[in-house]
Amino acid sequence: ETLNWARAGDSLTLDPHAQNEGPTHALAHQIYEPLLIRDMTGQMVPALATEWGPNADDPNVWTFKLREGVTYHDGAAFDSEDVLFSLERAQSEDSDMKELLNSIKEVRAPDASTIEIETDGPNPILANNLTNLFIMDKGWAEANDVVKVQDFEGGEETFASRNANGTGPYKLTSRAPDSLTELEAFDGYWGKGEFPLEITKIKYTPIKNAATRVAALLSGEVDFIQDVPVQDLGRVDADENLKVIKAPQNRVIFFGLNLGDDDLTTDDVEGANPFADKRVRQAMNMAINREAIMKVVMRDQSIPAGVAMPPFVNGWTEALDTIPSNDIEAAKALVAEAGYGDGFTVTLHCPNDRYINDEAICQAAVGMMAQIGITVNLDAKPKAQHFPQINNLETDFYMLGWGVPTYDSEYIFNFLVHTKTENRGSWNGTRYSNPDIDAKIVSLASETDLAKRDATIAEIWAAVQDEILYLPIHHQVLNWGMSNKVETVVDPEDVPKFKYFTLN
Amino acid sequence: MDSVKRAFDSDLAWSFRHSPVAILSATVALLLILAAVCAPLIAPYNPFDPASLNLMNGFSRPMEPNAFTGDSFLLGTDDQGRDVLSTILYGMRISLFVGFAAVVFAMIIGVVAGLVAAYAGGRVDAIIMRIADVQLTFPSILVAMLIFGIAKGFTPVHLRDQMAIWVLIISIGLSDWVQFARVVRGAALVEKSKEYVEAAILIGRGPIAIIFRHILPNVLSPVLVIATISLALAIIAEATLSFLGVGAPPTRPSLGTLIRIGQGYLFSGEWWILLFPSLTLLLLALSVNLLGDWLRDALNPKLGD
Amino acid sequence: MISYIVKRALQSVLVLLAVGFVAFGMFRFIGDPIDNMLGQERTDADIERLREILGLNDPFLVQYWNFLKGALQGDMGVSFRQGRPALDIILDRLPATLELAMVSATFAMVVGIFLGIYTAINRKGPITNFILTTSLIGVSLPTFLIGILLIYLFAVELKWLPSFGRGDVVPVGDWWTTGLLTASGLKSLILPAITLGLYQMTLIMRLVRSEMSEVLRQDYIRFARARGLKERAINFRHAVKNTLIPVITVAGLQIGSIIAFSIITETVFQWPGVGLLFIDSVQFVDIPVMASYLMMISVMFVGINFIVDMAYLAIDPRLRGGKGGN
Amino acid sequence: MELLEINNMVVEFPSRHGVFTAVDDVSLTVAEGEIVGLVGESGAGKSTVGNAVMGLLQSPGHMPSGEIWLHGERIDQLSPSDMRSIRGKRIGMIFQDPMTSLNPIETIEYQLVETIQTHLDVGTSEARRRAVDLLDQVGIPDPANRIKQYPHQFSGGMRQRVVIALALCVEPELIIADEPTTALDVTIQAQILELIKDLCKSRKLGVILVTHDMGVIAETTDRVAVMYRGRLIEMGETDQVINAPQQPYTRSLIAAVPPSNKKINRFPKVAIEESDGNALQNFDLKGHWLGRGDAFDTTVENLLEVRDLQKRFIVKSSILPRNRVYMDAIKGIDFDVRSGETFGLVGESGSGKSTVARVITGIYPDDGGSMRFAGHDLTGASGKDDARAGRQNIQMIFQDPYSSLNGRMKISSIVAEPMIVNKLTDTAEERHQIVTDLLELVGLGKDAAKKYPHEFSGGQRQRISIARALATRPRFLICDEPTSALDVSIQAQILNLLKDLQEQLRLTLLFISHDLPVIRQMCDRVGVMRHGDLVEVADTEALFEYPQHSYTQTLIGQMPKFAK
Ligand SMILES: Nc1ncnc2c1ncn2[C@@H]1O[C@H](COP(=O)(O)OP(=O)(O)OP(=O)(O)O)[C@@H](O)[C@H]1O
Ligand SMILES: Nc1ncnc2c1ncn2[C@@H]1O[C@H](COP(=O)(O)OP(=O)(O)OP(=O)(O)O)[C@@H](O)[C@H]1O
Ligand SMILES: [Mg+2]
Ligand SMILES: [Mg+2]
Ligand code: NI
Repeated sequence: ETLNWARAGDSLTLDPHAQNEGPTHALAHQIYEPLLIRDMTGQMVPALATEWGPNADDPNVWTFKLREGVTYHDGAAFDSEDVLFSLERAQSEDSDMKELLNSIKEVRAPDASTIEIETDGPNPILANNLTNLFIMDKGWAEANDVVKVQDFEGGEETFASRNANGTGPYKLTSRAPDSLTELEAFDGYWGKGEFPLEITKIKYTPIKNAATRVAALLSGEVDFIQDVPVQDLGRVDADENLKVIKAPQNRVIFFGLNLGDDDLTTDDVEGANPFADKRVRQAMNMAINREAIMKVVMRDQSIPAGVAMPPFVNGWTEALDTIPSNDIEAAKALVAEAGYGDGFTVTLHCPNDRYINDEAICQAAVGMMAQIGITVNLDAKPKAQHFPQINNLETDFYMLGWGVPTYDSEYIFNFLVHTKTENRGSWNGTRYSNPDIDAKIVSLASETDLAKRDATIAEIWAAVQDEILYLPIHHQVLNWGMSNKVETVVDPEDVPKFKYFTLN
Repeated sequence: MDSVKRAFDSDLAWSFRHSPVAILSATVALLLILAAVCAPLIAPYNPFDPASLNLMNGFSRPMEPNAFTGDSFLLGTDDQGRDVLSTILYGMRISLFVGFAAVVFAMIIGVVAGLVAAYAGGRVDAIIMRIADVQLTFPSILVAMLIFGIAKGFTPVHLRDQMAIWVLIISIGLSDWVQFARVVRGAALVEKSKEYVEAAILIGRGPIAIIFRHILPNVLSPVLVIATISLALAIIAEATLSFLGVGAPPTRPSLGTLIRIGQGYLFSGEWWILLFPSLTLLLLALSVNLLGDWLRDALNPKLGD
Repeated sequence: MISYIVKRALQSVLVLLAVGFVAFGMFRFIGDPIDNMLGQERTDADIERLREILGLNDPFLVQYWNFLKGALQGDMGVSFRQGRPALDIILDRLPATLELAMVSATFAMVVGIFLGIYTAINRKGPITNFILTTSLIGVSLPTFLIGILLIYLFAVELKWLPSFGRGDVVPVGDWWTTGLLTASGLKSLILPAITLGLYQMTLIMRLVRSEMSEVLRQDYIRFARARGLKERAINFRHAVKNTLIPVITVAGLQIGSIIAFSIITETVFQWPGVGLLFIDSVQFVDIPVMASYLMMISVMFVGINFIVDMAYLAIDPRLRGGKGGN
Repeated sequence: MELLEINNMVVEFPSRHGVFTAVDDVSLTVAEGEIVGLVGESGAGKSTVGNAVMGLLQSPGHMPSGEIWLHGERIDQLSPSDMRSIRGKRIGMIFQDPMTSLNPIETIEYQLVETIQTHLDVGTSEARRRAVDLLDQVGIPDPANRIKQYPHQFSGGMRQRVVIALALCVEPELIIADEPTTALDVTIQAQILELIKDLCKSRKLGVILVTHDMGVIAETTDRVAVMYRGRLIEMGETDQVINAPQQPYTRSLIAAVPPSNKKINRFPKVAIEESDGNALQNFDLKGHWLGRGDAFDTTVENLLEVRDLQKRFIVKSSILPRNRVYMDAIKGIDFDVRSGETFGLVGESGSGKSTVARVITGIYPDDGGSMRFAGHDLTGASGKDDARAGRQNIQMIFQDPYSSLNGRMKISSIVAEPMIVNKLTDTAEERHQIVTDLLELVGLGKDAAKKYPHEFSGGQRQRISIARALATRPRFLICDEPTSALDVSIQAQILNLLKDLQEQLRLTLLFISHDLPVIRQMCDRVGVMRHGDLVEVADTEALFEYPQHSYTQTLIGQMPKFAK
């Protein structure tokens, strides 16, 4: 059975370590396999490793038992040499995956089916970092001169960037970048019998334009698309041959506020920063009508959020995620109390091609802020212009979305809460800086007592929520549109793994 | 008074009075322009005032009460709960201004450049036409981003919104002038070799008068064709550029932006968001083009039939 | 002639230099590629390091100079997005665009000229009015909308034609792939070609009509009639040829922009051509691809305009040689 | 059965200012082998009759009533496609204005071959051979090479001959020849008329010959029709009409023909009793703006000195200079034009007369030699400014009036333009008045001011062009065939005006014409050109009485005689 698959973008390269990016990994997941993998529900399950965990005697060393009897598409056998090779390769200079592995000190292969990874301190979430780390055949790499990772920025094209030889359920039969990639079920796959594997052929076409993608699904030219625009879900669902399935995505959307600077550049208040006043932030948080955004802008395809953390993440609680009441009068009172009863003006920076209905959400927010006297000028731009502004601290009020591939709060803190320094806080555009919190965040990395670690996480979240560091909007919902003959659940990371798909 | 009478008596006015199509399309165009100018007076709502919007009014069907709020809108509302009718009226202000100004700007630069290039020839021609080649290489998106980026450096924050409009006009105009310039140059090269130009030189006409009084009227037909046909394009271009973040903010949608928003609802059943603004643009483009057709014929004495 | 061509070639070099100069001055305003390249896990240090490697911290004149140096050795840089040599990517994509452009330009020219002549000869009348009015719909609505409407009608509802892509392509020679030789390739061409050509068709039609109406009133057309020439010869040879200068000027420009900036059509139809590549590059701020692309485009426009200028001379003998044959 | 029969033809041109009836109830017949002359006042409707017969009236003109029969078949109501099969094949027409009748962007050869092949079933090479033959028959030198050229590379007379060749090439039954020889010198004119006469005899061809030249009428036609203000006022055997005209207009027309055998001071004026008072008025130059300008200084004896003037055209261009083929249009000529005199230039069609004019005015750059005008060097050798300053006082009436008028300007603007440019008037009212006067002077009437050039007849356009030249108040006026399309009465009016101006203001004239009687009346001295050379320069009377050069002798000998 052939499955025609379309999504917005194409994989950028077939070299599994050259890019750390959604569509690239999505294709790689069909061809290559990591040691362990998240199944379609987000559960971590064995792939090329069957067992893993830190050694009881030394928390700095993790041991992985490898699966036996696995072969590559070209028939070569899989063993620990390959894992050793792949991990080293992924740590090399040109690899885009090396950040995920920077806690690793040494990798050892005591025998053909065992791997030991030593980290430079206890790393409780090491396994989380390996779910997208694909294993290549050392022999194949050497034979084809692709031991080195493709130097992406240097513009190298290598054998590995155009060809693939993995242990995965599908092997590559042809590829024209940005237009068509064809895959075929791999006869020698170890998981035969274990997984449905009902799809025998995959034709993958990127279709950038959402309307065209939907049209292609409606016309039956493709069987499976990702990223269905929310307004078209009804139309797709109504089609008797098609259906839509959805699941919460591992991504939360929120606004950031510059609360640290003495004065804002985009406002009309001289010499003071209205956002520095917690009452203003509180008022703004209350002014946002998340219900309305969900109903009208998102057409029920979102989950209103009270915290800047997707529900999958370790540290999430229902209490944190309760949404603030939408009380305009109270909000107005707070603003007046803060001394801005006559209102003020500020600019909201917003992407218009990054998140689902990002611009519309911002527009809605403009109206809501207007109701409590804050005049917001909306500056909506493509992502390539929007995100650098956050990075360069050029914006006072901005939209940001955050996904957490490690499913752990530390990841959020590191990037969004920690003071902006060389290696941490790179996405923290709030100018918030609290040495206590920073210290707590740093401590998380080496805390092996998970209970203690969770407690620290909760403490940090309490502080973040109390400060109203971010104004959360909602958690995105993923939608997959597909022909009725396809049966699957939605992967929270938006990576379909076709070996799990069944057909009616 | 006298000049009014003379104007009324002119061939152009006469031909206008005798062309039903011209009268009809002029009326339509004028009504649209008037409606845009008077938008604050005639629009039932002010869609550009965010405080007056209620998001829950979003996607109201035309003339049906909204499921949440019970409000009813003549032409329905868009995704933000803006009254489509009022948004069209307000949006036309931006679209018409940007569209007309950009086309006129492009036309003036293009026609002057083309005429000068053709008439002067030689090095002047080469320079102008090579500048045109450079210009052709850059689509309006890039030009707009460049101008916007540069202009941003010079304008204070509170003037940015006003500036955005001018950036749009200049960028669209700049990417359109070459078409005028090259067409005018081509036509003028032919005209220039004709005897009436030689006659005008002998009379003592200077180059400027020859270019504008003699050659220009004779190359005006293609200019009018391109200008009228470009108007709708410029209005749409404005929407594209605004989407790229160089134009009017999305909270103040122009006609083009409204159409762009509406396009998203093509499959989903909210047809009114797309249909009404598109019809308005169509009507505008149609009337301007028909008016252009009439003007072209009226300016051509030989077609007096 | 030869000296003219040499002069033109030298001028083109200047054009190229100017294009590069403007382009590199412009890129900084388009956005920052680093974010796209590094993804969410990057730290400020990573950003700095990559900027340094890519030379993005250099003043634009230095970047421009480095690009020129590379370009002189045939190295147009490497795509930030795809990690392949920019030139290779462009050349890969070019056949798709050229085929689409050729088909739609042919459509626009043939139909445009024909309808232009028809409406010029029959200046009044219901059919003429119908053509003139409906063709305006094509230019009053955004290309995007027209494309989607066509897809909806012919792909979704009628299921006659594919909604996206190029269909099956077969390789011709070393780097060219063509969709013109397969049934699905030809079917795939129809909708994008119409969408792309609609505007040019209307423009050409209106131009031909306006110029023709004038030419048809010239004495030499009356004299041609007096000589008893066939109506076809009068309209299609004598009259059309005399309207050709503005028409080929516009046609040249339009073909150029069809090839260069068929962004929207290619996006709507997921046509794997350079237009799609260009918009991806702009969104990704893929400077090397944009730079080489703009260079290529300027060479193309210089070439097209040169051909158009030559065509002037071929069409109109009065333009050959200076005044009085000097 | 008559070949052509026109019954009660009416042609109207409606406009916003009312309906203009250009042809009013005209009936006319042409028999096989007969040449019918059509004469009359300029603007009388002669060309319109021809156009109406062809079904080629310029819109908005139409024929509200009347019938046209060709060989017993009514043709004025034929469908366009049936009419097409008659045009060219059965009725040929020679348009009055040869300059604009040829497609400017196709070669002469293409246009001839196409026409031949449309009507005759011959191969391309055969058609080419015939085309060359035809050009040879109409007297174009070196036809095999020149056929490859484009219309703008031909002289006025040569173009006229191409138009004739095009009309003759398919051997129609009827030819409407509208002023076919206006731009031809007498030798070639004789040759062409001979050709037409031959065809009439040998092939029973019927001809309508529209002309203003009474000499041609007398020598060529069998019958003559006289038109005046859209009406056919007189018709009869040629001899009878010429010798015993019935109508006052005809009488005055014949009286106005300038004598070719002696020089008289002024052209005889037409004196017709006009009921509507629209006759050419006597004009008092002294009190008028035209006569008021400062008389030109007379200190220089030779206003224009031309020495060894050369002009060559590229016939075949090539990348390598040595492969280029040139045609020497002026082969180094010398002449002077004295202050206040009229210098005539006559010669074979295509001999370079217009080229001389164009080089002097700077429209064409010269290729050697020198030109001095009132102390200025016109070749530009001593600076472009000097040449420009010199040319300020040179004006020219173009051989082809229609192309020299901007079709998008009204006559009022065209005539007023020189006054505006040179700031010759103080107020707009004055300018307006002068425009009206000038138009009256050339016999157009003030209604003309509101119209555009295409609404006029050939002769009327020529007069507009003259009015414009006069509006510059020139000091030196080059007239290139200024009256070629004018009937004798208006010709007399205009030439007299020029003479008056000359007396009043010492206007200097360079007068190019093929019309020898006119030359004799107008000019003080005459130069004769042939093949780019000035073969003879002499005082007018001396030249006419004692021509020296053999070519001059032939020329004078062939002058059509019009004996009353
Ligand atoms: N297209 C037109 N529109 C309006 N009036 C016209 C048009 N063509 C000719 N006329 C008028 O019709 C009258 C007759 O013109 P026609 O060309 O037949 O004159 P003609 O006898 O040939 O004169 P000529 O000897 O000067 O050529 C003129 O008064 C002219 O102004
Ligand atoms: N632009 C040109 N290019 C090439 N040859 C030309 C050009 N203009 C004129 N000639 C040629 O130069 C010669 C002289 O032409 P010119 O017009 O001066 O003749 P003319 O004496 O005025 O003749 P006519 O009495 O027929 O008007 C002709 O053979 C003509 O073909
Ligand atoms: Mg006439
Ligand atoms: Mg001449
Ligand atoms: Ni004559």
